[in-house]
This record gives sequence, structure tokens and C-alpha cells, in this order.
Amino acid sequence: AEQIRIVGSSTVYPFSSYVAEELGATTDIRTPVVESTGSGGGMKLFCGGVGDKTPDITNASRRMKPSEFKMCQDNGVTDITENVVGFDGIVVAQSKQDDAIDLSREQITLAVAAKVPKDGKLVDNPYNKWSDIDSSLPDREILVYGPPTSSGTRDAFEELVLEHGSENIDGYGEAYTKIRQDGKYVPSGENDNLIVKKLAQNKDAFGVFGFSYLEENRDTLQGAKVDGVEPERDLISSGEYPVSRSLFFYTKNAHVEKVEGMKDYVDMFLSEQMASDRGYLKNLGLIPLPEDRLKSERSEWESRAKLKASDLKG
Amino acid sequence: MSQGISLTPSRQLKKRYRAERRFKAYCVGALLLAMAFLVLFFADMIRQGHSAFVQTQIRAEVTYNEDTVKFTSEAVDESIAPLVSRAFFRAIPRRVENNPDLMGTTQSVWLTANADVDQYRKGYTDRLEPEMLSALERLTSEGNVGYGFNKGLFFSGDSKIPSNAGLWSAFVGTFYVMLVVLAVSFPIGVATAIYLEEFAPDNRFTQAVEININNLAAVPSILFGLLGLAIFINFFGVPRSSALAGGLTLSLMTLPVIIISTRAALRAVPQNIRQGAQAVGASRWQAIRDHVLPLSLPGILTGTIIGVAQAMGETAPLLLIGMIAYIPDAPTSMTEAATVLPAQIFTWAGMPERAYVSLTAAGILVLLSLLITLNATAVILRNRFERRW
Amino acid sequence: MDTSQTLLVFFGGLVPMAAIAFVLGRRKALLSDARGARMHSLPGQYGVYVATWMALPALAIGIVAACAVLVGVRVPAAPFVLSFALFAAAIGFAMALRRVEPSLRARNAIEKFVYWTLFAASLVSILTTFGIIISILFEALKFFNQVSVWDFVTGTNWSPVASFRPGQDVADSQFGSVPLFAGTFMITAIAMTVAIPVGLFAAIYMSEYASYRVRTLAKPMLEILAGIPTVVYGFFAAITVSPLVVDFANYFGLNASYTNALAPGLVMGIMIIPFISSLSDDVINAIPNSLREGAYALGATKSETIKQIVLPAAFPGIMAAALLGISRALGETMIVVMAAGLRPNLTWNPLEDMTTVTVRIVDALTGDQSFDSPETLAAFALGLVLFVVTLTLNLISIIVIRKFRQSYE
Amino acid sequence: MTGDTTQVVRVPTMERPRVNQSTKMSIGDLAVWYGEKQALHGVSMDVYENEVTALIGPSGCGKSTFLRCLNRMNDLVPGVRIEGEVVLDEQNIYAPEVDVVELRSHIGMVFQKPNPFPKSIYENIAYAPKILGQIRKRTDMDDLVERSLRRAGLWEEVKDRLSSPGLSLSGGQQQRLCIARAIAVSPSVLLMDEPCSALDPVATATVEQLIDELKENYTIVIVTHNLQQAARVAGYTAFFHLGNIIEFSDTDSLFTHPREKKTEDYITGRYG
Amino acid sequence: MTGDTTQVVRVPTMERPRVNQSTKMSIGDLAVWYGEKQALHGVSMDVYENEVTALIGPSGCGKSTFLRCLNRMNDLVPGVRIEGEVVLDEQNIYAPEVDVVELRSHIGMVFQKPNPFPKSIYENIAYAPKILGQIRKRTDMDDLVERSLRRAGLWEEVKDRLSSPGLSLSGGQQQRLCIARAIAVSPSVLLMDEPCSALDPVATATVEQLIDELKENYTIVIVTHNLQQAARVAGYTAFFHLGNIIEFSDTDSLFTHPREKKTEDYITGRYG
Ligand SMILES: Nc1ncnc2c1ncn2[C@@H]1O[C@H](COP(=O)(O)OP(=O)(O)OP(=O)(O)O)[C@@H](O)[C@H]1O
Ligand SMILES: Nc1ncnc2c1ncn2[C@@H]1O[C@H](COP(=O)(O)OP(=O)(O)OP(=O)(O)O)[C@@H](O)[C@H]1O
Ligand SMILES: [Mg+2]
Ligand SMILES: [Mg+2]
Ligand SMILES: O=P([O-])([O-])[O-]
Repeated sequence: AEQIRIVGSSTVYPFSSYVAEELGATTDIRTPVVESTGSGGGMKLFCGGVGDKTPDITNASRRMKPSEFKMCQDNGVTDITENVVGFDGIVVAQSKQDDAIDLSREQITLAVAAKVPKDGKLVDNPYNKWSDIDSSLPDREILVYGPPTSSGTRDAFEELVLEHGSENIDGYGEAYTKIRQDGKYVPSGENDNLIVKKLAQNKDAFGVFGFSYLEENRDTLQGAKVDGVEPERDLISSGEYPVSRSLFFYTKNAHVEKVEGMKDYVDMFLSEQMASDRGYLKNLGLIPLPEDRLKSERSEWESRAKLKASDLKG
Repeated sequence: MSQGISLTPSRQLKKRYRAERRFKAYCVGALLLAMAFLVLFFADMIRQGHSAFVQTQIRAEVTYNEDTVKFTSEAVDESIAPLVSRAFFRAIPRRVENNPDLMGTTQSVWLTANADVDQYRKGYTDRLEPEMLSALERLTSEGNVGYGFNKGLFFSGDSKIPSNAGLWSAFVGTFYVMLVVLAVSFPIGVATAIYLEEFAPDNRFTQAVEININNLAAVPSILFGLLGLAIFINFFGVPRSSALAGGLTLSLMTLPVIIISTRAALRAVPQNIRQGAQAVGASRWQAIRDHVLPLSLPGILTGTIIGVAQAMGETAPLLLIGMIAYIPDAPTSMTEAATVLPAQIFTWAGMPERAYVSLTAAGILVLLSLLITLNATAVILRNRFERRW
Repeated sequence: MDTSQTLLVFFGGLVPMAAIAFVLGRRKALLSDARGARMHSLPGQYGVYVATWMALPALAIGIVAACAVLVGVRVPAAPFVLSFALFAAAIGFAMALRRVEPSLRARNAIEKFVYWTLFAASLVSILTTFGIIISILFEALKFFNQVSVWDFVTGTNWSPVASFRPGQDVADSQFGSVPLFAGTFMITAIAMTVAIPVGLFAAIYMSEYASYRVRTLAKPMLEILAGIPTVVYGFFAAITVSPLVVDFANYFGLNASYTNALAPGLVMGIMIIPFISSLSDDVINAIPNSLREGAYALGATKSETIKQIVLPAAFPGIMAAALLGISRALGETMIVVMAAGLRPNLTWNPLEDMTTVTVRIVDALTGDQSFDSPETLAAFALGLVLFVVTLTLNLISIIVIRKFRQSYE
Repeated sequence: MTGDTTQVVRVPTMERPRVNQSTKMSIGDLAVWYGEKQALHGVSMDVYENEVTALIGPSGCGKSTFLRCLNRMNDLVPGVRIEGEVVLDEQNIYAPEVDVVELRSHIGMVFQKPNPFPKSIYENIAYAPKILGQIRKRTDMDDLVERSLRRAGLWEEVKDRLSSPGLSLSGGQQQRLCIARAIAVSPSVLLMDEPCSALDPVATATVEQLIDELKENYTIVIVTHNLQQAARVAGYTAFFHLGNIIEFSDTDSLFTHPREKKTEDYITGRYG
Repeated sequence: MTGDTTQVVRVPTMERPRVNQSTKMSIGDLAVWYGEKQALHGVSMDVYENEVTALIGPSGCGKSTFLRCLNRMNDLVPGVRIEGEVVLDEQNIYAPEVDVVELRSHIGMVFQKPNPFPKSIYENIAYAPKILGQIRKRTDMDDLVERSLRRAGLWEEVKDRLSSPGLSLSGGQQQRLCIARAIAVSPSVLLMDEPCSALDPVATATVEQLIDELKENYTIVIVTHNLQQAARVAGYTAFFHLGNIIEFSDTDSLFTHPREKKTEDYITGRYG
């Protein structure tokens, strides 16, 4: 093949395609094709085998699953290098005209979980207003626009906010399972200009989405503090902001020699100019890795460190 | 014997005439409503899209030297640099490489402004930093800011930089896809139509085929996407995202359109032409080849054009076969990744940057003018060659 | 040798060979003609006969080999297949050439060949339907292995649980498709509320009232509506109509979601107007003029004739047109993907957001869940139901329209 | 048969009173164009009250055109232009103040192909009286339906299945249904355009007999391509040729002593 | 005209030799079904060489069906079933080994509505000889075109515009073009299905005259609804009724002394 093919996460897609474009514009290499198939879809295509018809790189907003790794192995995709390229903060945003707000993860959990403890028992979520949860919270209807079940962002939100929250709430006996379905939580497309309009129009509403989206709409939106921490780049990068995840991409090393420009692409993705704190991807909303972490990622790549099953456990 | 019957309207008849007028008003109203929508729609698209056909440009002194090739943003004045599209800066090294004479010169050129500046000047957003605002004001008062035709919209591929984004790769992709659609669906469609209209015995099987074709014409397009994914890509191994995969999938959707209109065209050729030919000793196929097909050709072509135009606007099935992706380079073969105009529009419609809204509308205007041209061609062809027997 | 090279050699060899076969066949026929034999067919027809018999066996072998490769059966190497095909071609050629005699009915043989070729072409459409069924059915069955059909069809709760991480209990997922179909039907109902009256009345106007000039102007205009791509309608619904609906609702003190069902419904209705109007136009035109004249001759006015004679007679056809419109609305994808919500919502209020079957299919297949997760497989189950529903509607209306046409022919 | 023999075709005619007729309709200088093409070239003739007038002539000569001018059905043809006058009971039906809808309810019409509405037999008859507001009560309507069907000689055949569809009748019955439908609104003139040409011989005979009975109460104008039919049913016959009336006189003289060569050629079968 | 008078219609007939004819085609027990419906009920008759045979009868009696069986054009109708035999020069044309395409080049056919190909006059004539491979050289073809057009009496009218479309001719000319087209491949039998019914009287006369000339070289079977036409051109006439041959004899006797009551009723205009 003469053209790099990249698939995978919709969260990484904007960064990945930006790097692809830069590569195409500044070198003689053909611009790689980047398709947003979702992390899972990307893994499926990526692990489908080696050769012309399979993608060279897959992006992911989560780590490869052992089952996916196994599929890769079974199909002869044995030499894979894993890289983290930055973080994605998941923010809870509202209209700029609202009063600034600070939500704890427990409060968010009580607002959107399907079941909450009440009088020692788990009952269907009875809360209609934030002030029902905690009188210190504003007297606003609960209305959260968030990612749909098919989205990885939803998964991360559930893991990082709701599961964590449920563990810390007294009386939440069993494990958290589900988001409420009574219209207080409205699944919405993530890359959707409408969500901005919705938040601007409905001052009650909150939106849950990736940090980059907040960044793009700073003129109309503001992020809520979570557990007292602002969704700011530095705070996410340092891990202080509690709701963030790593962004990955996986490279098929068997293709590196065969596909022109693959090395240049990965080099560029991990370069100062792109991925660092002064790099361009920051403008698109990527939370860059700390400097030393980025360096170590680069050396992993240089050495084509081979992903092992044991890496993925835990 | 009825004498002196009155032929002027009676009172009762006047009442009936009022009902008559009311009914006609509903009918006219319905048509006007549909027309009004069309007007509203186009007005809205033009309102949203017209501004994307021009772009803010800024005249600046560009210096090419060793330094600026490395640190490209220093090629223009520090205060101006933030206003200029990144696409310009990143291309500096290659530009110098391709044209070494530039090295060491300073030139006054019109540069494309970045999307923020452009959107600000067009009155859509207001989020320029104060320094940028003042720089822009200064440049404007010096006459160094203006609008230029957005050539990139037609001649460059997709880009994550709105001011640099264009439809070229989608044009080329559309062209390839339509080639496949034509090459596959035209012969098969016409052959099927000839079979059904001229040869098929009137039995259960033929009826099943006919009903099946009519049904195919109304099967949800998304299901064709599932078919393309499962059969062409996964089973036959056609490369994902390729013009070939898209074209084959769309061919199957176009097939019924071509079959149905070809059959109509064949049916319009009077039976006595066939009989005349066969009565002088032509075989069935000779009669069709020599007389029926030439006569029905305009009708067949009309149907084909309409079918192709329909395929050209189709998006849903392409969602599933990977043609909605970031594909900025125009494909050079059937098996390379390609995107098409409606797919590009869909991609842009989902982009978070505000500038893509008017780009989307502009893309729509371009696509619609293509489609209307095609359809108008079909209508003219039909009117020109329509024969009454 | 890779595929394209093989193909090149294959056709590169076949085409000139066929040409030679044609020339030789024709020459032999001309020779016997010159010797005074009364040939059954024209010399050229003998040429085509020989060329066809040469090319057919080679093509057959090529196709069989290609299919075998695709299906994964082990086949001999390409050069071997190639030489085998060429060998078969040579045999076919020799036999056909030998049979060129005055009594050979070459024309009839060609005729037969043409017939079977055309017949084969007509099978493509059947294969397409099978292809659709096959590509949906297997995955759908996998889904129904995990979720009972009954729960799927009657359940009112659609809440798949993400299956991203190990340990997530997929069994907590609920796949009750009722809310999805409710949303689909709601949007379809809104669309048809717009499309049927407007389309039907417009059709009546054009077929009964409009002058020739108005008709030649209005028809293409309506055809433009039919020619606007759905992605464009989707953009229009999402960017322009949805906010308008919200503003309107606010004006009347109502609360409307930005992804309300009304906006895509309205826009879809507009999209379907031309379908309804052109089909109804056909149907109304199929009503013989003698019926209208019969009514006029009795002293009926035009609208009385239309309402009481023409429309009742055309009713089955109009009904069928409406069914076709409904089937189109049910399967429409882009408009709802762009403008409708993602929330399974069982409600009568069209100002709320609700999701549809096609939205779910697209969302599941382009989303992040793994390919074998129940949610992804559910897309195929939904596709299957959608196929069955639209197939039923289409069949009914196709059959009704056929019957209707026959009764007025 | 050698030499110039003459072949005899018998045409039976019926007894007919030879009283002086009063004129019901009077057509003056009627000219019709379809677009550029002129179909009638200034035709004048009278239609006598309670008489059957037949129009004959070769195909395309303008018989139907003429007939359809008498109840202004031709107004409906796009691009038609009509000049001249048609006087019905001293009133020109082409005068501007005349209402066509009203007019047509006074002049009934029966077409070549039976065209019953796709409704029940009952409704086929009741339709026009209802929309014209002539009859409001159900029992009156029942009476009218029965009376009309009786007159058309169809009552006995259909009285047990008035609610079955009109289209379920045989061709001849359908045509009589159409006649019943036409007379239900009590028109004073009845126009018939080749009413028997789609019928078999038996049905034809029934309809011919019906026409003979109807002329007691109605003025009838009938187009036919069957010369014998004209001879059998009509008191007066007009021969059309290329949009002109060549000859108009009582049927007997027209068939036995045609004044014009063209008429003679036509009725002896030299053309047509 | 009072009482039961008889009206006389003259039918001139022409001189015709009364030699004993040899049989060109012999039809035995021909029965045809369209789907369930039987259109011909075992019809037998002979067609004599170099004679004109007319088929007459009321509409729908099966004349066209019968005619179209003679060159197997009826094979093309979907759902048709044909039994019986049609022997042409001692060969049953329904025998399995007969090639219909070949057969039709020996039996020409002219249709009711002139149907020239939408091509030039020249190509209309040249088409069949070309695809049949009868003529290869351009000059031979020119000759043939001229000869055929001359025979059809059209040459003088069209010789200067052989390349203008066949459809630009008048109706009568088109019909003669179709006859020229049919005779260009030298058939031995010529079938004509109401060839004059779409023509005006003048064109009709020309075609009738042409038929009279052609019978020198061709065996002609002609369907007509015009009794006078049958009487004028045909030596033999068959009267069809409801799918049966009621009477078949030489034209003179059929018209002057019909053996059957039905025939007499028909030719005197009691039905049809
Ligand atoms: N709607 C029309 N538009 C154009 N020309 C017409 C129309 N109706 C009739 N004509 C032409 O006007 C002429 C007279 O037609 P008309 O139908 O009155 O003849 P006719 O005597 O009734 O013939 P037929 O016996 O075939 O019914 C014909 O040449 C016909 O072609
Ligand atoms: N293709 C067909 N399918 C079904 N029935 C047919 C078909 N062609 C003719 N018929 C029927 O067969 C019978 C004989 O038809 P045919 O055309 O031979 O009559 P005809 O004597 O030529 O009448 P006309 O004088 O009207 O041409 C008729 O009842 C007709 O309805
Ligand atoms: Mg007429
Ligand atoms: Mg016939
Ligand atoms: O596309 P995802 O990043 O959400 O997996």
C-alpha cells in the first residue's frame, strides 16, 4: 500500500487527522486516511490481519482489551507497539451565563444513576433537582446531555465518575450499573453543534463531553469544577482533575517498512511540534503528556517495543 | 315538454361553486406550500453558504530566509502572524524547496486569514484576542484586508483547517464512484429491463423478479450499506473506503431505477415496430437491437442520469463502508480510499468549528447545482426526444 | 502474480483470441457460401458463434477460480489456472469452428446466448435481495442467541450497558425495541401528515387543474425536491428547522428539545411530498377520462367529479402510494441521524427528543463498542426488523398498484 | 357473377309518423378547431323535438366533435376553439351567461364505451340527482332509481342487486345503466356517441329498442358507424364528411335517394 | 317510406377468371386459445395460389387471430396456445423443425396501422434483405429498393427523397411503403390485416388497385371490415363468426347467395 490507513477512536480522530494532514502538507508522503470507527471498531479492523487491506495504525481512547490482543495474535498481528499520546478530560459543561458550580462525583452519581440509596435501600432515582440532592446545590432541574451507550466517552464517564462515586456513597450496597432512563440524562451525539445550542438555551442543562469540545466553545460554555478542580489543561495533565483518561494508538510494526511514511507519521505525532505542551494539538484540545512521559513514549516507539499480553492485565 | 329551461346558475349551484373554489384553493395551496418550501430551503442554504465562497485575505510582507524556513511563523510580522491561516506557514519550507529563488527575498502577498478572523469579519463569531483585533483594525485601515474568491473550496481537499478545506478530493471521489456505478448498473440494468420487457415468459419467476425489483427500489438505503460491508468488503475483500466498494454498493441501489425507467422506455416503443421487424424475418433480438433500442435510447439515458444523480446524493450506505473519513487526497485509482460530496458534507456538518457551518452550506450548494444540472439534462433529453406514437 | 496482473493477462489474451475466432468462423462460412452452399445464417453470425464458444469456457473457468479464491478454497496457482482457461478456450474454439456448416443455425445459437445473458443479468437483482438478507441475518441470529426475540419485540426499555471493560455485566442490558419503533413511527407519522395532504392535493392540482404550462413548470420543481440528497435535508433539519421549532415552542410557552421529533418529521415529510405526488399523479391519470366525462355530462362540477368519482376510483392506488411513502420514511437514515435524538423515549410529545431504528443502527455500527457486543449485533436485529417491515409495506403497495393499473388498462 | 352486377343489401326500416316537427336545437355555422386543426367547418342543422337524429360519416369526419358541442363537453378539451351558435329552446348555449354545469344537467349523454362509475348500481343512478339537489329524501330517491331503471329496461335484471357494483354488469347492461343514469336527472335532450359499437348483437338490439321507446319523451341525437342502425332507429340522418355536413334529411330519403354523390359513394361502401 | 321497405345498397364487383386454383396454404382444424379463452374453434380452409382471399366477420370473431397464425406471428403473444396445422407448400409450418424467423421471411405481412420503421425510406426497404443476407452489394440493394418501391407504386412519389424518414410520408404512402418493405424479401404469400382501415378513400383506392396488381405474383390473404372492399378485391371470401368459419366460398356466391342465415344477417347489416 502506498497510503497509510488509520482507524479507531473518535476522540483521537481530530488529533490524528490533524497530524495526517500536516504530514501530507509538509512532505511528499500521501496524506494518511483517517477513519473514525470508534476504539472497538478500530481494534477489529486492526487485528483483522497483516497486509494491504488492513489498517496500519489504530487509535484508542482506552487500552486494548486482552480479548482484542488475542484476536490480533490469532490473525498474525503479533508485533504491535503501544503509545500513549495524551489525555482526554471528560468535562461537565454548562452555559457561560450560569453561576459557576462545583460538583462532587458523588453528587453527579446521585443525579444520573438509575438507582440511588434511600433509607438504606437502592431505589429508582427520585431526584428531580440538584437541590434535592444537596441543598447547597442550585435549584435547577437535573438535565444532563451526555454520550450514548455506543460511545467510549460514556464508558469512561461511568467508570471514572459513577463507579467511583457509587463506591463512596454510603448505602450503595451493590455495584453501580446504569444511568437513569427517565429523561434526566439525555444521550446526545458528542460531535454535535446542537449540544452547544442546547446548553446555551437551557440554563438548567449540563453537557458531558470531551475537553476539546469545551475548548472549542469557550465563548459560550464553561466547565463545572469536579471535586473542586477546574477542568483546565494543566490540572487535567497533572491528574488533579479526576475525570480523565489516556489516549492511545497502536502501530502494526510489520507494516512500518512496507508502508511509506508510517515512521514519519508516528514521529510527527509524538514530536514536540505536535504532542508537547507547546505543540499544536493542544489547540485542538489534547491534554499533552508531561515532558518526560512524552520522551519515554518516543523511545518506546524508537525501539518498537512489542506489546505483550501481560502488559494489558491490570 | 320542458319549456324555457334556465341555463343560468341557480342558488344551489352557486353554493356548489363555492365548494368548488375552496377545493381548488386547497390544491393550489398544497402546490404553493411545496414551492414555498423549495424557495425557503434555497434561500436558507444561500444565506448560510454564500459567505464561504469568499475568504478574508490579508496582505503582508513575507520574508523567506533560513530562519523563517525553520520557524515559519516568523515569516510575517509578529502582529500579523496570528491572523494568518496555518496552512500558509506550514507550506513555507516546501514552497522554498520547490522554488529556491524565493530564498532571501521579501514579498508582499495576499495571505488567507485564519478561520477566526474570517468568521469575525463575516459577523459569525466574536472571539478574537484584543491584540488580534487591533492588528486586524490596523490592517483594515491600511487597506490590507479584503475578500478573495475561495479557490480552495473547489481545488483543495478536505482539511482540519477550515480556511484550507475544499471539495477537490470529494469531486474526484464522486467521479470514480459514479464511473463504477455507471459501468455496473447501466449494462446490468438495461439487460435486465430488456429481459423482463422483451423476453421473459409471464410466469411466477418473472413476477417475483419484477416485484423484487420494485421492492429493491424502496429498501432503506442503510440496508444496502450493510450489504456492501458484509458482501463486498468482508466477503469479496474489496478495499474499505474505496471508490470500488462505494460504487458497487451504490450500483445495486441504482439498478432498480435504471431497470424501471428502461422498461418504461422500451414499453413506449409501439408494439407494431417489433411486429413489423419480425414480420419481415428479423429475429427477436435483431428487432430489439436494430429498432427498439435505438428508439428507446433517450428514455434509457434519461433514467440512467436520474439514477446516477440519485446515487450521487446518497450518504447513508457509505457511513457503513468507511467512506466517511478524513480523506484529503484525491484518489488515483478505484481501490484507493475515496470520499464523495455528500460524505464530505456530512463530515463537515459534524465538525465542531463554527466555520464549517458555512462550508457545509456552500458544499451543499455546489452539490445541488451539480444534481440540478444533471436532472435538468435528463429533463431536456426527455422533452427533446420524447415521441408520441 | 497479483490479481490485476492476472486479470490483465486473462483478458489481454481472451480479447484478441476472440477476435481471431470471429475472423476464422466468418471466413469458413464465407468459403462454404462461395462454394454455393445455402447458409442458414449470415457469415458474421458464424463468426460471433465461434468467438462466443471460444470465450465462454475460458470465462467460466475464470469465474469459478475467482469465486474459489474469494471463498478461500485452495486453488492451483494463477498461471496454472490461466493456461487451463486458455486450453479450454482453444478446445471450445476448435469444436465450434468444426461445427460451422451450412446447416448450423448460428443465428439461433446467438439468440439463445443473448437470451441467457439477459436472463443472468436479471438474476442480479434477486441476488441483491439475498445479499441483503444474508448480510443481516447471521449477525441478527447471533444477537437473538443472547436476547430473546420476545423481549426484543415487546420490551419497552432500551438500555444497553457498555461492554468495554471486562467484568461489565452485559446481562444488565435491556434491548426492548418498542421505544425505538415508537420514535420511528412518530417521526413517520409527522412526515406523512405533511406529505400525504400536500402531495395528494398538489397531484390533483397538476393532473386536473393545472394548465400545460404550469405543469411543465411545477413538475420539475417538485422533482428538485425529490432530488435533494437526504444528507442535505438532514443538515437543513438540524441547523435551521430544529431551532425554529424550539423558538416556536418557546413562543407558545412550550418546551421543546433541540433534537425534537418534529423537525426531522417535518423535513422528512417535505422530502416525501414528491413521491406521493408523482405516484398519485400516475394513479389519477390512470383513471380513464370516460369516468370524468360521465360525471360532467350529468352536470357535476369539477371538484365534485374529482372528489366523488376520481378520488374514490383512485383510492387503492393512492393508498399504495402512501404505503410506499411510509416505507421510505421508516427507512430514512440521514435526516434522523443528523437531526433526531439518541434517547430511546416512549412519548406522545413530538417536541421531545426520541430516537429511531435507523439512528440506532448507524450509532451502533459507527460507535465504539466492540464488533461482537450485543449493542452492535442489535443493529443487525433492528435492520432485520426494518427490512421485514418495509418489505411487507412495499409488497402490499406494489401488488395493490399492479392490480389497480390492471383494472384500468 | 360476371360483368357489372349489383348486389343487394336489405335495410329494414320502421314505421314513423310524418308530422311536422318542432325544432328543439338549432345549430348555426358551428366551427371547431383543435389547436391549428379545424375539425368542423361551419356546420348548420336542426334537431327536432322527440325525434332521433343520426349522424353518420367516415371515421374522423367530425361526428363526435359535433355531438360534444351540443352539451359543451368539448369545452373540456385543451386547446379547443369553438365558433358559431347552438340554440337550445331559444337560448344560445354558448352565450356568456350560460352555465355549463347547469346546461349539462339538461342534456344527457351516453358514451361509446359504457362508463358506469365504480360505485353500486343504485349510486350510479342516484349520484347526479343528489349532487344536483333534485332529490333529498331517501324514499324519493328509491322511487327515482326504480323509475329510471325501469325506463332503461334494466329493472327486472338488477332489482335484486342494486348494491352490487355497476361494473359487475355485462356490457349491454352497463350501457343501459348509463342510459338510466342519464335520464335520472330528466334531461330534455339525450346525446349518444356510438352507444352500441362496443356491444354484441343481442345487446345492440335491446339498446336500439330502448332508443325507440325513449324518443317518446326525449330528443335524441345519435352517432353511429353502422348505416343499418341509423336506418333502423333514426327519423333524420345527417351525413358528415371532412368536417362538413354533406347532406341532412329524413332517413328514408337519405338512404334511398341521396342527393349528393359523396353520400351515395359512402352508403354504397366505396369508402369508409 | 312507410311499411317494410327494402333499401338497396349497390356493391360493384369486378371481372375475375374462374380457373381451377391450386392450393398454396391449407389450414386444418386450427384452434387458438388466449389463456383460458378460446379464440378459434378448429378452423379449416384453403388459400389458393395467386388469388386474393378475404376474411370478413364482426369485430372480435377471430379474423386477425387466424391471419396471424399463418405466419406464426401469434407465437409472440404471451400465453397463446395453438393447435391444428397450417400447411404451406406441403410443409406444416407448426412442425418443430421449422424456423419461424425463416418462415416469416417467406410470408410477408402488412398491418392495420402503417408501421414503417423510424428510419429512412431506403432503410425501411433495405433492412430485411440486409439482415437476411440476401443482398450484400450496395448497388444490388439500390436496385432492389427501386424495384420494390416501383411494384408498390411508390417510386415516383419518393424517388427524390429516399433518405427522408419513412414516417414523413402520408398515411397511404406509409402503407404502400410497408407493402414495398414486405415484398422486398420476395415472400410468396402476403398477409394483410385491414390494410386500408386507417386510410382515406383516395389512399384506399390506390392500395386496392395495388392489391389487384400484386395478385399476379403473390398469394394474398386480406382481413377487412368493409364488405364492399372484400367484394371489390377478393376472389374468395371467408365469413368468420365467434371463432368459427361460417362460410367460405368464392366472393360472388358468398355475397349474392349466402348459404347460411348468419352470413346473410351479417352482410345485410343486422349485426356487426
Ligand atoms: N382532442 C382532440 N385533439 C385534436 N384533434 C382531435 C381531437 N379530437 C378529435 N380530433 C380530430 O378532429 C377530427 C374529428 O374527430 P371526431 O372524433 O369528431 O371524428 P368522428 O367522426 O367522431 O370519428 P370516429 O368515427 O372515428 O369517432 C379528427 O380528425 C380527429 O383527429
Ligand atoms: N392478445 C390477446 N389476448 C387475449 N385475447 C385476445 C388477444 N387478441 C385477441 N383476443 C381475443 O380473441 C378474440 C378474437 O380476436 P381477433 O383480434 O382475432 O378478432 P378480429 O376478428 O380481428 O376483430 P377486429 O375486427 O376487432 O380486429 C377476441 O375476443 C379478442 O378479445
Ligand atoms: Mg367518434
Ligand atoms: Mg382484427
Ligand atoms: O471513539 P472513542 O474514543 O469514544 O472510543
